[in-house]
Amino acid sequence: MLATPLDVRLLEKGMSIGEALAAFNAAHEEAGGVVSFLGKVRPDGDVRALELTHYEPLTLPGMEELAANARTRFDLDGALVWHRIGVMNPGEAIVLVATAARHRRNAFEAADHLMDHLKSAAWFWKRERRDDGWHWIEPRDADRADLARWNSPRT
Amino acid sequence: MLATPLDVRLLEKGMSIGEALAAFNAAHEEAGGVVSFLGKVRPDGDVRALELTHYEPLTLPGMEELAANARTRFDLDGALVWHRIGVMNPGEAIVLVATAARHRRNAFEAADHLMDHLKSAAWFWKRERRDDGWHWIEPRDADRADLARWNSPRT
Amino acid sequence: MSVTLLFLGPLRDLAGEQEREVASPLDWAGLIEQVGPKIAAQLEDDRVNIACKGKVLADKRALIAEDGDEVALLPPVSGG
Amino acid sequence: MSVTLLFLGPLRDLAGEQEREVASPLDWAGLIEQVGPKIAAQLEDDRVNIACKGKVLADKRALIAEDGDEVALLPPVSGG
Repeated sequence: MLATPLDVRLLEKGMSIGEALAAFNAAHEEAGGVVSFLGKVRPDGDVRALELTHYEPLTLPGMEELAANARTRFDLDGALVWHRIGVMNPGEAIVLVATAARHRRNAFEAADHLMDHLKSAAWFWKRERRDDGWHWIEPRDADRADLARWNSPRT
Repeated sequence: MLATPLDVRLLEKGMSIGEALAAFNAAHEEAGGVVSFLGKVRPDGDVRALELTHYEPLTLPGMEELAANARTRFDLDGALVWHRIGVMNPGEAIVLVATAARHRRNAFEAADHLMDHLKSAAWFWKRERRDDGWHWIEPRDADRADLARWNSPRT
Repeated sequence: MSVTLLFLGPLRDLAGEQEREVASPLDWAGLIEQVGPKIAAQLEDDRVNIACKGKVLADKRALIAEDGDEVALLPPVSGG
Repeated sequence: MSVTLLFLGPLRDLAGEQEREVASPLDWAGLIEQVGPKIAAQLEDDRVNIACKGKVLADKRALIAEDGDEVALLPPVSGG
């Protein structure tokens, strides 16, 4: 069962994407538009695994605040924000975001906004295991630029 | 089973959203990002039903061309573009779009682009049944403005 | 020796029918004459397109439909 | 009479450990002294934050941790 209007979770194991989205959709039957984003570990060159660490007192509360802000800013009927922690293999889901709104533009922008913030402004640290060992990942410049978009005056 | 890389359909009956998205996700395991948009009939005031008509020789070929263009423009691994025709009730799905790409920005932009074009530049005609009978719907000015964004030089 | 005229979307309501057989060959002037003043006014709108044999005409005024052809009158669309 | 220092993300590798008990009370100067030059240099970076008792400090240089407090050193994040 999903919590409404906001369902925010840290997950230590894999998620069932189809079931989650079907449940989110059913929970927001009145919304005209539902957008989802699923981020997966890319089988990229020699990346064998990915690990996400978090900091208990900050990570989930930060995600909850992010979801609540997005709900207000984009006039959402609801949002789902799920993020994996621990070790994942290529092809596995890292993050699932879904947004429901009356109009499609709000749903699109809210999902985009949530992802930009989860990527560069939520309390996670990511490292990849390659053939030569573990490497910590920092946000790319593109990720920081994506995040900065939301601080400009809205057009 | 889904066709890859592009699965484009006109549907005369309802669709199972969760199953479709789970299948799309499984078909594009290597994509780093998967975005979906689901558009539903809004239970809006006295709207009792919605009917979408199409023109066989143009509608599906136009959707296929749209999907192929989006695949090239946004460097997609794949796309799903499903559109209902016929009579639908409030809460029922009208359109389901999903895009898979290496990077999330491409997946987001492609889904947004597909929806703007399905809304205002695909061969569909929509009418609503209200208490006082059927009313044809034209794209709103906002829909036309959304569509025009894609013709500007890319930034 | 006929052409099938198809009325799509709201034009169907204006026409009071979904399709009609008219004599071939049919050009733009003949079409305007066949459909009556209300639909003719719609056809003058740039947002209204015409397809012949399943292809949208780049210049609808260059219409030339022959025996057996289907001519579809396409008002502004609204999907999604 | 101790404070728990927590090293998050890449700082854990630099520290060679995940956490360490240090004497309380602990202020910014004491912290810099405790962690050694490599981590001290990281802490000077504006993108590195400090949380005390589960709250991120607006001004990390104003740190004052007392007995039983947890002080987390938070390098730049990367999620999603």
